[in-house]
Amino acid sequence: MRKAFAGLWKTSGYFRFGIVSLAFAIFMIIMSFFSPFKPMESFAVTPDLPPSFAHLFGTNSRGQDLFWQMTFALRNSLMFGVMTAVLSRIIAIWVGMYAGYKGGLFDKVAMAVNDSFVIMPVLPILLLLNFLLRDKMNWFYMALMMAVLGWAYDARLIRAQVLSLKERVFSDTAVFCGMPTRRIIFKEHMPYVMPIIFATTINNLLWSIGMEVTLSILGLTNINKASIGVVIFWANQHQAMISGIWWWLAAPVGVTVFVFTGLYLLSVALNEYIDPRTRLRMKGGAV
Amino acid sequence: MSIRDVFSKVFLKYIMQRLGQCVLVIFIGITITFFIPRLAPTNPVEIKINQMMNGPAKIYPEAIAAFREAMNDLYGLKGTIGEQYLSFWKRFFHGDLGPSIFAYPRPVSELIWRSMPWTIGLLLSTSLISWLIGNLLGGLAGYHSDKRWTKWVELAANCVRPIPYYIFAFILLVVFCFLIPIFPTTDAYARGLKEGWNLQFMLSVLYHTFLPALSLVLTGVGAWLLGMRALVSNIISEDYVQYAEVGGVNKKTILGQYIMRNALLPQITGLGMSLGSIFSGALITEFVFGIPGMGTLSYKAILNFDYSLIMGVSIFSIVGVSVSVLVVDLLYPIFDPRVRLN
Amino acid sequence: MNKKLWLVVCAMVAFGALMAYAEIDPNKEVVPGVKRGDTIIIEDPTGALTNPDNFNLWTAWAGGNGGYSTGLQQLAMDTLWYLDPDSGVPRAGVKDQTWHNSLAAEKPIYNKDYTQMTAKLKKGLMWSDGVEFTSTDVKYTVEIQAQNPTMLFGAAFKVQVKSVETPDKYTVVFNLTKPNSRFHRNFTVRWNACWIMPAHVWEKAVKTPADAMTYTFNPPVSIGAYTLKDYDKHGNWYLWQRREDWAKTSIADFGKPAPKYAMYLLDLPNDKKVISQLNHDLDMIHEVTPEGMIQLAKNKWETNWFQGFPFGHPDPTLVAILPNNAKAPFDNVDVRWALTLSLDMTKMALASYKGAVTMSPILFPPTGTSRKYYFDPMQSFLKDFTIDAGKAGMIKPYDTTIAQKIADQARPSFGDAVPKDPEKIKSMIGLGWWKYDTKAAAALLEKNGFTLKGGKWYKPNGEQFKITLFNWGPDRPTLQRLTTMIAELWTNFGIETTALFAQDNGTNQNLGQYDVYMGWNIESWGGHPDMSYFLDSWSSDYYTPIGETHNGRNQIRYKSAELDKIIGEMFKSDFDSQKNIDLGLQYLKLTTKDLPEIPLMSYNVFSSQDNTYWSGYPNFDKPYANTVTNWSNSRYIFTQLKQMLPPK
Amino acid sequence: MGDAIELLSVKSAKKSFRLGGIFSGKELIAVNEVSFSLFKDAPDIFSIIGESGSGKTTLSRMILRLLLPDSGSIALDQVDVHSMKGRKQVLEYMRNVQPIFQNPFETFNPLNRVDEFLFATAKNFFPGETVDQARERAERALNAVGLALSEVGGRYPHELSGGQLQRASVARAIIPNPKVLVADEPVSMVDASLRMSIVNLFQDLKNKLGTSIVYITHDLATAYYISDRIAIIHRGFFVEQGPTSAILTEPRHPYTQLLVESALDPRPGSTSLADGAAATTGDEEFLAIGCKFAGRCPKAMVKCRLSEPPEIVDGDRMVRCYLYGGNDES
Amino acid sequence: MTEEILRSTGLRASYITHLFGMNREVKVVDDVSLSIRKNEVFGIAGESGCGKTTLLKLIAGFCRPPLKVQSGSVEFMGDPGKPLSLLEATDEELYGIRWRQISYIMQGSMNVLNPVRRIYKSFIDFAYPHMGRMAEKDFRDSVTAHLDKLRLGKEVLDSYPHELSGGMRQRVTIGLATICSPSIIIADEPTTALDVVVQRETLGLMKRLQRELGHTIILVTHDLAVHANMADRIAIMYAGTIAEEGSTKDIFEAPAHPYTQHLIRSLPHIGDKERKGYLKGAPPNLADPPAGCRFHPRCPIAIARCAQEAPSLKACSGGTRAACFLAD
Repeated sequence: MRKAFAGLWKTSGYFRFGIVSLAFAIFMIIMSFFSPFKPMESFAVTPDLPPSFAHLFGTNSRGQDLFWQMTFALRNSLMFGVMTAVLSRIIAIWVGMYAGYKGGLFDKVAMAVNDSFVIMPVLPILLLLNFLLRDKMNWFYMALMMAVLGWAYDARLIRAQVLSLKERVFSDTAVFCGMPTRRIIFKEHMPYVMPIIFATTINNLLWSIGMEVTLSILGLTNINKASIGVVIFWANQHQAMISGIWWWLAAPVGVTVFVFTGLYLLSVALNEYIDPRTRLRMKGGAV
Repeated sequence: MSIRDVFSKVFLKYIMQRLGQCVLVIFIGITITFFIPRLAPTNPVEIKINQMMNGPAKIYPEAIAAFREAMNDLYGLKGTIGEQYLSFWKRFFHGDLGPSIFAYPRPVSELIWRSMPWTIGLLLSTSLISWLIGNLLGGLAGYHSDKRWTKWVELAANCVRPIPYYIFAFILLVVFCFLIPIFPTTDAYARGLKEGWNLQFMLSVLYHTFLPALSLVLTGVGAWLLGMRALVSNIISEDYVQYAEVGGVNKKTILGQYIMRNALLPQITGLGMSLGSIFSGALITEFVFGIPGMGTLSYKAILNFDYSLIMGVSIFSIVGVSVSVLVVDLLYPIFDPRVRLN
Repeated sequence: MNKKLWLVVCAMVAFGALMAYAEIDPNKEVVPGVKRGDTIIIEDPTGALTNPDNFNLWTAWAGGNGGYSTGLQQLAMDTLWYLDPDSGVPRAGVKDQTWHNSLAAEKPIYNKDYTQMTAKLKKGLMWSDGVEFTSTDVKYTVEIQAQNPTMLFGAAFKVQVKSVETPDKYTVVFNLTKPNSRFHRNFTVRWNACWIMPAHVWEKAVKTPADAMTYTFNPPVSIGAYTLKDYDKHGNWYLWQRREDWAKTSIADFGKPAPKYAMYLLDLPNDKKVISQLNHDLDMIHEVTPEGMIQLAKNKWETNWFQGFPFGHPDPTLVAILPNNAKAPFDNVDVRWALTLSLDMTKMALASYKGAVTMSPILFPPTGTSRKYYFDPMQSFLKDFTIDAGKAGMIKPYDTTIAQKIADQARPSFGDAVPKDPEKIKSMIGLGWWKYDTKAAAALLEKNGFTLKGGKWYKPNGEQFKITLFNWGPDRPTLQRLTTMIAELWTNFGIETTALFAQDNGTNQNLGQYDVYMGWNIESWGGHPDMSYFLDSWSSDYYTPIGETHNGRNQIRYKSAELDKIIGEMFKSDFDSQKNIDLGLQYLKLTTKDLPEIPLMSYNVFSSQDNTYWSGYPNFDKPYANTVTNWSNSRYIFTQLKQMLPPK
Repeated sequence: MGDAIELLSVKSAKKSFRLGGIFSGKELIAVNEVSFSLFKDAPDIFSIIGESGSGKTTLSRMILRLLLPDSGSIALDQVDVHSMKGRKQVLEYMRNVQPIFQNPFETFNPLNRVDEFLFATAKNFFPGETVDQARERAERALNAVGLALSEVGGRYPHELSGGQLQRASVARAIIPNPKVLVADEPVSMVDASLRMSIVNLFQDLKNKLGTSIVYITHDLATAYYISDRIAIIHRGFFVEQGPTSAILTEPRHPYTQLLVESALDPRPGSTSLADGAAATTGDEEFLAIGCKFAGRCPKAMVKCRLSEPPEIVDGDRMVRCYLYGGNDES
Repeated sequence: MTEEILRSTGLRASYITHLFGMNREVKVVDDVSLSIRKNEVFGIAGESGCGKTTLLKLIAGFCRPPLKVQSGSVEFMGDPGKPLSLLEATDEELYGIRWRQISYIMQGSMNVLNPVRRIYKSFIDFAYPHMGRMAEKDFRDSVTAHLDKLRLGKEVLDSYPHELSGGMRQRVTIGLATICSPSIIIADEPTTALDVVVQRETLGLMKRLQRELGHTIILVTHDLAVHANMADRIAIMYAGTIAEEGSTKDIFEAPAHPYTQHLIRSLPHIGDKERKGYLKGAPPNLADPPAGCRFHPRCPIAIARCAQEAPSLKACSGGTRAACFLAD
């Protein structure tokens, strides 16, 4: 593990950047627990101050310190993204792997449902559900909703991979070892599906945070709870852009871009690493 | 492939099967979108009444009951949810999506037809452009993976890829409409121009939609580029590419006909998906740049809780994606001769 | 990159730069054939229309869809009387400038028991198609609507009018079903009223009464000084042209409307309207955020209501916290007072308007002529007003120092624009509001059995005291900020408050299943002290229990025999009488004690005008009209404008 | 032999696939009415010889229960594979019938260690046993194939040679003490220097453990080398069947003759490379009516192209060809 | 002795890979010297992973990272007196001899043809540029005629690869490699994936073409039976080195190297039921080959010296040249 880390660090610029931004994200999340202000407390500091040592990201027109606000925003958004990604991964892996491996009626039904979800217009439905459930909406429901809407395509990718794995001889060997289905799926096939799971997890994470931002920009989420989207929403509400308070938008946009790009690059680097082909090559399996 | 082949029984059977699957999926999708809003405790008539009570034109209390009655009737909200569902399909098969609620009495289909050209114009062109540029660059980057510039292109794509498209929209809006105001902020074309297929109008649309298109292309290119690059780097180690290289086949031919041609196959399926999804519009871009497309329409539909319009927009999106996936599936054999046999 | 590609990109950028360069040029065309110097460009906050072809603004749904303030009600429609929310245009020989006999020749004439109203009409007014305006038009307007209760004034006419008679071409007599001294309200514009239809046009198109619902009235035949020239099929803009025979319309009383063309833009998000005005592409902004206002106010060519701080035109509309008076614990006056005393007006003012507020301690908008009639007379009552705050004793909650505090805190953002003269500050920000006294608020709650545990309040039944605070949605940024601040203040006080923003929370409000919402239900004439404009809706006749949908009146579900008496007397007293004002004062005292709503401030509208092409807009010193562009009264502005850059 | 008890019996097994995809689809019968048996207490190496596309892999997959026949039956101890339901019965079947796959590098999951498969097999087929007992079984099986746990233990497939892997694969297969091994081209991917070690191993298994082996291959030389009985499969049909040495030294069916003639003799210059009969041209042969080989058969008669020749049984040999009889009227 | 046409001298090459900071070098060709003569079929035999294919690529002048040549040279004597060093030649020089002088038949006929390109297009891509100023129509005719020799109908030209059977595809690649009548055809496992009948047919066609057109074939396969019937001379490769080299007859009749001996002895054939022995152990991992003679760990007759010193080829009494200290 340590060796792998050192190797990655030495050779992959993506990995370095990814680790730096991940470290930054973790730093921000930790800092949120030491924040001197409540996340959305107004007029705690002088409004509209540009970035300085006292206020790293400046302060906004609502008298909030943007650095501290961003620590909460990033924490909430990432938490939400992770929650969505994990929930939708559970569905996607389960459906994708079982449908692919079992085939038959289960596969047919699962794929009909899957197709229906793939073609559903996600944004309108999300908007609608947010609009309808707004006073009952919380992070968990929202994550659940996004998970239900966001698993289908990934399940399809996983299924396709499992279908090809099923054709491989070692799957037959596993069957003749007397292994139960569960073990074949999770022990024998999982490592090959991992790169897909990993890549789609990051994509799903970014997608769900992006969706949250979209909804927030339209004012359809709980705008009393700090998140990246909510910070942008309030900046727009106060016309930060044309008021010259650029740092109000720069903070969330900059942090988003930095963390998103970092996580993505990290996933690219790691994905290459966890790819079974790479693993084999590193063990000297194939020239 | 002769005509007889095309209409061979098996092919017809395949088409029927694929069509059936498509219809089933559309049916499930539409059913889900029918029930979601109706299971909610809210109802559009009450929202409408409330809007009017809070709005500029106060209605008299005496009129409210009559009002409610009249509107329920007009919007097809009478009867149990089951009856509504049945009557929805009945109307649907007559090609009638009903009147919009918030733009009453304008039919939903008319609203959609009016927004559609904008969305299609913007998204079809940007999807195709970013697909073309992305694949071209991705192909080159994959082929010349040892060159310095490909590393930069790849890095740029990797950095652009995870950034949500509306972030670009915001940045472009600030830079080119406010700091350097060379692009217009409002409207999809110059005021007073009549919509039509003439040069002046087209130029005006082009000019007005340049920034939103750019923001969409920028993000789109990144994703296609990376996909293509990965595909190319796999295909480059295929035997037939290596063989062509050993055989001294012209480099352009190798890149074009051996590498790109094969790498494009999965990308075509991807294009089908992404072309299908354009029917639901690019909400934030439309929102930010004031383009009267499907995204804006669906946002309005939802804010006004306009059942019929929500259904209409969703149906278009669902049918759009399914049909374009179906079309790509059916056309795929043209691109990949192998599928014709297996 | 490819050289050719570069060339294309450069060409596009250059082309863009050429087309959009923001320059002042009266000769450039707004639309083909219409020059910028002849055109006034005005924002209408409606948002893009989904039914842009429908000009029938008598159908209820036209209210949200077909558009009414697209210039249609301002420039093309007219009715019997206008009452200006500000002081009205000065006219030689007219004493009551706020009142304008528009299509009518004189004020409404009631019989003794208020069962009959007679309107005398002006002679020689012409519809834009050349037909003369007569009493037939008025009669048709009333009768067709009475047959269609879902038309805007349908129910009103059906209930209130027994019959309409037209003794001659210029007289209309309304026989009323019961005594009603305020029937003329239906034809008196504050921001709109029942517009008169051209009977000759409608009769042709409307064969059965039901046709009136679907008739689109396109193109609209105008009785105002402008006619429709062009409009956008996407509902983004409307262009109006001055009639050649403008002198044959009621606006001629004030002179010739200056702009030859008027364009209304409907779909401008906040950022874009500021950018547009900075580029001189938008003459009148209806409303912008405080931040946008500050940006615009940096420019010399820009004007606004106060010509500086606090900028905004105070609408005759009272922003208030509307508790559900039928739901515990909001049915308890002590709780309502506790909620009031736990609010810090200074913070609310800063959060919502950056301090540029006009606050009100009583349930009436602090605008127009109201200071004279109500606010000054109420001062001594307010200063002596005491409440029994249990453990905290008898307290006097009124605080007259708040305006000064707000002004001091607003100075960092606005600088010298904030006046230093205390009297001026009071006239701008308000005379006073309620103290921020959380001790007294806590005492009031404790008095009623509430308990404080771990910084959170618990109701007498042991449940935690939580509030869900609704607001009207994202299109009113200042209100949204205010709501957030209130939620924060109450939460800090120990009442966990969640602010919710919805375009509409219709069902909850209609059924009375809500705690508290932010908004307004008190609007005044502005230019007239009469309170009937809103007060009839408070009658307990309209009280509906929770769970039943209310009828658009008495939304807060308040019941008071005393108030019912005041309302009853009001509808039996004369519009312009002193008794009417006395009844108003009685209402104010009653509602201060009972506090069915928590009054906050007027709804200040940051409207901004560009003086480059046109000047002469109304302002605090020349308050001849409301600057708010979607009000029908804004038609007066047209007559007072001066063309600055006539095109060659 | 006819009185012996059948261990594994394949009776008129038939399996068809749809050939082609979207534009032209034809049904082809991959395995057509194939029958043969292995007998209890008479360990036997039964070779099935065929070219690619002859249906031999389909047949092996059917025997392994990875495919179910469309008609006919495959039975183990008189129990039809169709009737087996549930994990318990399937495990019981696999305890008796185990596979050896073609490519030893693909037999084992490249990401898992080889010994894990051995332990898993031991644990799953002898569920009550301890970890040590499972190790012991694995060790015993490895010893039987000439390997030791110390050689294989903890190593990944790529760390072993093809020959070692194929022997490990055999070791895994014999852990449950199966009565039948189904080996589909077990040596075609193994290097020449190691090939004979596998082939010899099969012989040892038969002789020492009494395991019957279904040896599927296209290599006539090794089939001759180890097997007792042989069947030649062509386009789904067994065209010739009988004792190995008899059939390969005196082939009767023209197809068998072609095969024997085509097999390269590894003695310099001993095979004539002069142009022989045309090789097959894809799947068309499958669709032929009558004898599938008629199109290439130098001795084809008219009736060969009209109807399928019957099985002609002569002692312990069977041949499916009109040259050796058959009803002229049919 | 006939004229030499291709020669490699002391060729050493490795695959060098960098992965996450770990560098690996696989010494896949080690000190290989070969001399190939005009008009002969030169067979190279060896097991998988012994460096045959890499050697072929180098001989064809095709060296791409991660493959790297460390020393040695490959010279092509197409133009007498002016040998061309293939590993140092410019792209233009290589382009000049590709297909016209040296063509290549790659392993795995299933995948060497572009799946989305019709067969005729492949002929255009590979061969047409080398046909001088031939009109396209004439070219098509000549391709048709050439394929006819391989018993392929002209409808094949308009087919896609997947529409052909394995044997037809292999014949197409043979046609592709021979259409320009090159001096040398390098064939890498040309019949491995084919069935016996097709294999014999294909080999027959190759042999016939070689006789008719008179080119040199360098034939690589692990199947000694093929060599026995095709090759004039054979080199036996083991773990990146040449173990033995000689005429086919000599190799089969009097193998000198213990590895060769084993290979030849273990070949079964119909009519032979004698039990064959086998070699213990496995070919070495080329990332970490044994010191000395690479065969010594498996060699039944190894002596101490074998573990320290790598033997070089020397002439033996049987007529072959073997790299073994004990060969005579």
